[in-house]
Amino acid sequence: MIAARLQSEPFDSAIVQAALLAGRTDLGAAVAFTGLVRADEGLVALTLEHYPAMTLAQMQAIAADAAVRWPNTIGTIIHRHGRLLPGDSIVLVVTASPHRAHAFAAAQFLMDWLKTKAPFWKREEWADGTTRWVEAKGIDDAAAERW
Amino acid sequence: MIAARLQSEPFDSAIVQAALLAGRTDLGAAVAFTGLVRADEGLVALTLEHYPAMTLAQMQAIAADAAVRWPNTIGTIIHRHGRLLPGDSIVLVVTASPHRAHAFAAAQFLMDWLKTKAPFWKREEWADGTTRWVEAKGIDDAAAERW
Amino acid sequence: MMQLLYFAWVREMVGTDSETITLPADITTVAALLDWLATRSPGHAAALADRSRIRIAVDQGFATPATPLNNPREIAIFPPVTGG
Amino acid sequence: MMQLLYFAWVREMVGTDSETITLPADITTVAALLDWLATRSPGHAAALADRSRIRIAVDQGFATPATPLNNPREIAIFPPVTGG
Repeated sequence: MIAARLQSEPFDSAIVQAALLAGRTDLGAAVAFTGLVRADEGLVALTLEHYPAMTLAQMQAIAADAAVRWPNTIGTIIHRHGRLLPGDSIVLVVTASPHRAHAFAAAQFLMDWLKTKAPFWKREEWADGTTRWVEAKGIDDAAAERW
Repeated sequence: MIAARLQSEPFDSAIVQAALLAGRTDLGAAVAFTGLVRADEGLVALTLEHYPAMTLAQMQAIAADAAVRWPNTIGTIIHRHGRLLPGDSIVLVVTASPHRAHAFAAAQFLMDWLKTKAPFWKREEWADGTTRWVEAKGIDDAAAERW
Repeated sequence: MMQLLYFAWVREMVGTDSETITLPADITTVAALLDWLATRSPGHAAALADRSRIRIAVDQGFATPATPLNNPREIAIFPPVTGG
Repeated sequence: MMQLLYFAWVREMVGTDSETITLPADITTVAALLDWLATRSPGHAAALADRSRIRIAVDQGFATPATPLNNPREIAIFPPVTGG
């Protein structure tokens, strides 16, 4: 089971990981990936727009796909929306598995698919008052293609 | 810079990750890998023996190697020794990088090398009173060979 | 009657986040819908000018230009996603 | 005079975690050292019987059977590592 959550509030990765591992005795490996707002020179804020009716459903579909590919792996994915500041956390992917290779692979798969399949759009606000929509990166498509 | 620590005490991955990220503004991705004692049926405890004069030096050499391979990546690795119980954490590898591919790669590299190059030996204690030294796995050697 | 939704810079260029339309009977694919929408206003035309930068969801599932339209209730038009 | 260190089941089979020895002058490689050590006791012989399961560090750096011995201060003998 890989659960998905969509929220504007911050998350605490330690609490999420502890909740995921609680009561399980067969897990030898946990991977927690955190995506952060990089404080690129002059960046004031990042706003994540999303598609309310579709985004969580898409996250759940990606999670279900990962759970089929790695049946022994459990996880939680959390994606924030709204206005975030440099250094803030954007996304959390926690996976846990009997063996580390599966925990790493599932976490990378989930991140690659969140980057290319979850309907979020990032708008940057700069110190000079301009705003800019972040362009999708070919490298993210390439990363998602490998699965 | 990737720091290495060897200790018998538990660690708090959230505190380690927060310390790693503190004061840095160029990091978009953090990966925290935790290795845990799996509660295999009948396992009472796991004791990690190490080679005091060599183990920390070897961990530092592995960390320095990773820092050369991924120059933008920072990290902290912590390996415990002594007697641990099912569910206890054994090892922590936290990496952070401007981009997620490097953070994931460095964390996997560090784990593969800790598994095959750091002088630790695990002895299992079972409920029937027997003890058994864990055998090295060919799959770990294969994982380390890919780098 | 169906709902059109716009996100990110598509929303900004079209000038609204949603509109309710009646789909003409001869619009039977996503590609035909985009061609028709591009005639509705200069904003629509500008937003849809470069189709390589446009992504579509029909009833909340990703679609392609060739996707047929069978009484959709909701079509969303947006740039390539940039979450994560 | 040099120090030999044993770890894990090598330590248990040899029956001690360390011993101080004087290296015979004709022992000039790791492989020769292992052959010579195996003659010291039944425990040594048993521990070193399957060389494929033995790993060596000379002065705290990993070594191979072919590694030459140039006045080492410390040689450790142990099974393949199982940390992480």
